[in-house]
Amino acid sequence: MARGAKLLTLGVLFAGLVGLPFFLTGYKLRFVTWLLMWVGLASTWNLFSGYTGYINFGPVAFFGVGAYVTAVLMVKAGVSFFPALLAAGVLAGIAALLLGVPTLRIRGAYFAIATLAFSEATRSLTLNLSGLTEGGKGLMLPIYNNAYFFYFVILGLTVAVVATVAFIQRTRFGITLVSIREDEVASQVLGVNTFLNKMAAFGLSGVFLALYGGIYAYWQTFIEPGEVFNVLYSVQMLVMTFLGGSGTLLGPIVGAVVLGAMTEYLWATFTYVYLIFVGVLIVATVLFLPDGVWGYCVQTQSRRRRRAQPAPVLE
Amino acid sequence: MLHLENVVSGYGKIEILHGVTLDVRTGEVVSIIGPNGSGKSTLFKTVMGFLTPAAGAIRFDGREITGLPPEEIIRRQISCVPQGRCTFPHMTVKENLELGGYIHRNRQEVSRALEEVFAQFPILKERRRAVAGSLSGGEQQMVEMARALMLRPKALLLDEPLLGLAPKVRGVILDKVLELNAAGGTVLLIEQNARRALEIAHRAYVLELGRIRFEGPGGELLADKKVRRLYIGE
Amino acid sequence: MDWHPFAVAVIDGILLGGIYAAFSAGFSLVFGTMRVINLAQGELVMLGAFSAYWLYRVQAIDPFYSIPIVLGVLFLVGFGLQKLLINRIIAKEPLVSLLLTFGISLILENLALRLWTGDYRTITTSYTGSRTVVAGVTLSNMRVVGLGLAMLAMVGLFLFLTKTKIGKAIRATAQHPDAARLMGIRIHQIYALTFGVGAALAGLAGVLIALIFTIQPAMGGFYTLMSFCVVVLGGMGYVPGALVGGFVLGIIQTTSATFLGGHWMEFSIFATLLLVLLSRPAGILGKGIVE
Amino acid sequence: MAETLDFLLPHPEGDTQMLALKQLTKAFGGVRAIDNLTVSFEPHRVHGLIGPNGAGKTTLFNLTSGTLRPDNGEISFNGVPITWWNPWNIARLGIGRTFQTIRIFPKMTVLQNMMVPYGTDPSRSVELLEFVGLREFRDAPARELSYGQQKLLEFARALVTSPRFVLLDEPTAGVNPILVEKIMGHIRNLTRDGKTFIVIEHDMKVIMNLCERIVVLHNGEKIADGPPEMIKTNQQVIDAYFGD
Repeated sequence: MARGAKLLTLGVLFAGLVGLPFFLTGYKLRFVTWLLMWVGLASTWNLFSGYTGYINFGPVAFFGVGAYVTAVLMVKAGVSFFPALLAAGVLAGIAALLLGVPTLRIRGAYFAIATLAFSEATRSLTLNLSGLTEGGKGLMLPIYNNAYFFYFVILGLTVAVVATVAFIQRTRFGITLVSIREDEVASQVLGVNTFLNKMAAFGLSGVFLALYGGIYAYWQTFIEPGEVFNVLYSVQMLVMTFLGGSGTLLGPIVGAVVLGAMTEYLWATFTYVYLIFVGVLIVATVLFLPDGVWGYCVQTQSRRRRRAQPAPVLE
Repeated sequence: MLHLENVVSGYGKIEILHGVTLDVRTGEVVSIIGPNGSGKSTLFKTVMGFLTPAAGAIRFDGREITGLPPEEIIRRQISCVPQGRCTFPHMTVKENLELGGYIHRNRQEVSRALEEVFAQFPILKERRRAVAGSLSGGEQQMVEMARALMLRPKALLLDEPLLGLAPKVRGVILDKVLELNAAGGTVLLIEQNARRALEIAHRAYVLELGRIRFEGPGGELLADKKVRRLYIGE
Repeated sequence: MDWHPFAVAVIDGILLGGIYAAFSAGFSLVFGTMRVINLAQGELVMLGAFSAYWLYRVQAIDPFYSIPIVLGVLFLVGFGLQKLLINRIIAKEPLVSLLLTFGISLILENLALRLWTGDYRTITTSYTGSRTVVAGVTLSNMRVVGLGLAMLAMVGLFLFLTKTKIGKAIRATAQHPDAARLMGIRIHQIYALTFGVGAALAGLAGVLIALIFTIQPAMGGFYTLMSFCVVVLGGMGYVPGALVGGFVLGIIQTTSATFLGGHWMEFSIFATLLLVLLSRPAGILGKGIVE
Repeated sequence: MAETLDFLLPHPEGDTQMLALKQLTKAFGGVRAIDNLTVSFEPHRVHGLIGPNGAGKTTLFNLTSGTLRPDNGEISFNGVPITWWNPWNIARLGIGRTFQTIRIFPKMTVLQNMMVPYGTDPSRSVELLEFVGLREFRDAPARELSYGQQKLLEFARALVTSPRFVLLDEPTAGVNPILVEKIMGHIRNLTRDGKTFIVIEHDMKVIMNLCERIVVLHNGEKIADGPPEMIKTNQQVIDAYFGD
């Protein structure tokens, strides 16, 4: 696509997203807001795991921390929303860096299990620090009943996340992250400080996840550890990204929209069996579209483009 | 006995063998030499079924084996010693050898083969209870040879069997190859160690950049000025 | 200090640990042989538990007699899953096997919910509540028998892997799949068998769990998490390590519940898991596979 | 251990040692890949590193570039001890390398591969791609190149940041003869411009033509060290490597 056409598409899309809430009400607006949040969460997961190949199996830890820091600051300390959210982001970033130092040395399945253990430990800790978090009873936040507010805050954050990923993809930082996924040792002997790069991406993803968590808490007005630290949320980020195509800008967006819309439809239509369909969908994607929906499109497209050129002369 | 005809093979889109034709007749020792990157390993993997040729045919003992996976090719009684360490490191020498006779249905046949192999490699009999991973490089290489013989193969493929071994051990391994051949065994030897490989071969092929460059009796190639200069470093 | 509660906690932990060891050994065997992290292991435990439950309710088969049937059924389920699905993704990156087995777990769990509803169920037999007092410690007979059976299964697994031809083929495949193929071992068949054995062990643990605890279709996730912990503690892919990991985890669980309170139990487990993973990635015994 | 022939070599800058390995040992499961090895390499030369497979050549590269840690011994570069440094810091010090088994980034394009090295310069990337004849493939995924082309890409990638000291692990294996000549010429030019190379190579033609000094390893030990003419006639080398 030409640059102009691209910008035009982006402009139209953006205008559409800004105007959209005024044509929707109640349930539908909530759904679109929810979908935007998942687009952002999947993109955030992709930002670190999709590009570096380190599978974060516990991203919900940072989401939950963000939710609780925001909630506790608002409820117990009377801080207003945005400062509380900011504090949540900073704290989660620090937590991510502290976790990253020991865990980013281990790879593959071990990293996945370590991050999962971290998220479960954090959930359990939150449950137990009942002086601060009210434990299993959950926390009630000040009620702010303005669907437009949450729509636009989430839209803004998601646009920021996607723009960040798009920007990173164009910089050396992005290339570096991919090189870590493709061959970490080779990257190191080329002078790339892989540790620092992994930490930066991990920390950044932690901050974004926490921001979503904070907004989510205020939006839902009630949170409890079992929900905001739900392992299934972690898995959903992973599944959405993989479904669309990990390590690509549009993959997680496509994946989140497809899976989000599908579960919504299936849930409404076959309330009791929709998770079976989701399971089948995951299995089918893994077996038949290993690069994801978007990844598949990109590949066939580039293959076609290359076929149109004269065949490369091999030595 | 083993016949490759115009075999084209490689990894995915990368073609490494660009049409290789070669023959190994019953009772022969045939060597394939060539520099690193010439496609020797690819050739080995293609014959043993780890890679499927993109074109061409491989026949063994009169039957087509093109495209069969390794576990089926083994059942046609071609045995091999792959490159690098390929013992089962946490199992004993005896267990390793017994696995060499995995395809024999009959227990007695396995123990008979084991007796024979122990007779050929007395040192392995001594060390039969040792865990393979604890053996020296040369001993492990012998375990691999012996394990390959447990199959009672019609032909034996060796992929760089001398790699990383001390000169003395190399001699032992090569002696075993000759012994085997004297007993009527057919051997295909893939080696980078050109001189020795040519010395013991009835016939040899020189592989370069995925194509056969020279072929002929081992001694003749060894005497060839060009081959000496290019592949032996003189 | 009164040692009594501590002794009770440790004994309870050991009794529990045996069962943990059983299903985790299956998980570890599968990981060790084909590097697949089976997120559906807990659902296989659940299937074992429900098989025993239904055999008891519908056919009035005593849970102990149903064990061979459950083992057979779960073996077939595992064999089929591997043959049809998991064999296609062997040797791919870990994310792929995580997703695939997660998809399978989602299907199994929700099929079970659909078939059997979310109700909590228990098997109550004439001997369920029986207890024995040994040296002042009250033991549930069920748990003691459960430990015994779990140990028997572990010994059986050990003998199977070390003494039989198929067992040796499994070990050979785990140690060097390419070399195994060159022995004529049909590794995809071996993988299916291995997964079947892993599933059968989960099934056995399921029966024992059904005899001791309440069961429910969504119970699987917890047991999958527990098998992670056990296997990391014992060393990933090192099957005998599951025994050690199981006991350690059982003891951590019961002692932390006794001394820190039940709500600290989970935290203790996951904090230990994280610490072990970071300080001794090869497990307490140092014999696990490290990438 | 064989006599060391260091004293026969001309030393253009006194006995400056650029890279010095001192009593280096590295074992894998009991087998010593590098066994108490002491050897040094001086600037502005092409050194050949030869020896049978398994002699420890690649292990030496891995230890020097920091991807492996020695069990014992020291490595210093221009007097700086780098034994325990991270690979990236060693690379930034000016030591570049290639791998025997090609390690390009398969899903990245050829040009992106050239953009990974720290301190890379886009215009120089294109220049080098032009040189190795890969410019027209710059936007193709690297995995779609042929074996020889991938080898060339790795060569170009190692040079894009102009390292002072380059370790090349079989740079010409699988590359066609015309390009081999070209690569050799390039290495010579770069040496004239002040760079230093260690080349692992099995192709004796390349080694003998290119290297001013050859180090022969066998079972992790240095068995000979000297100019090509000397190595060719060294009986121990003939036994261990050429002959046998």
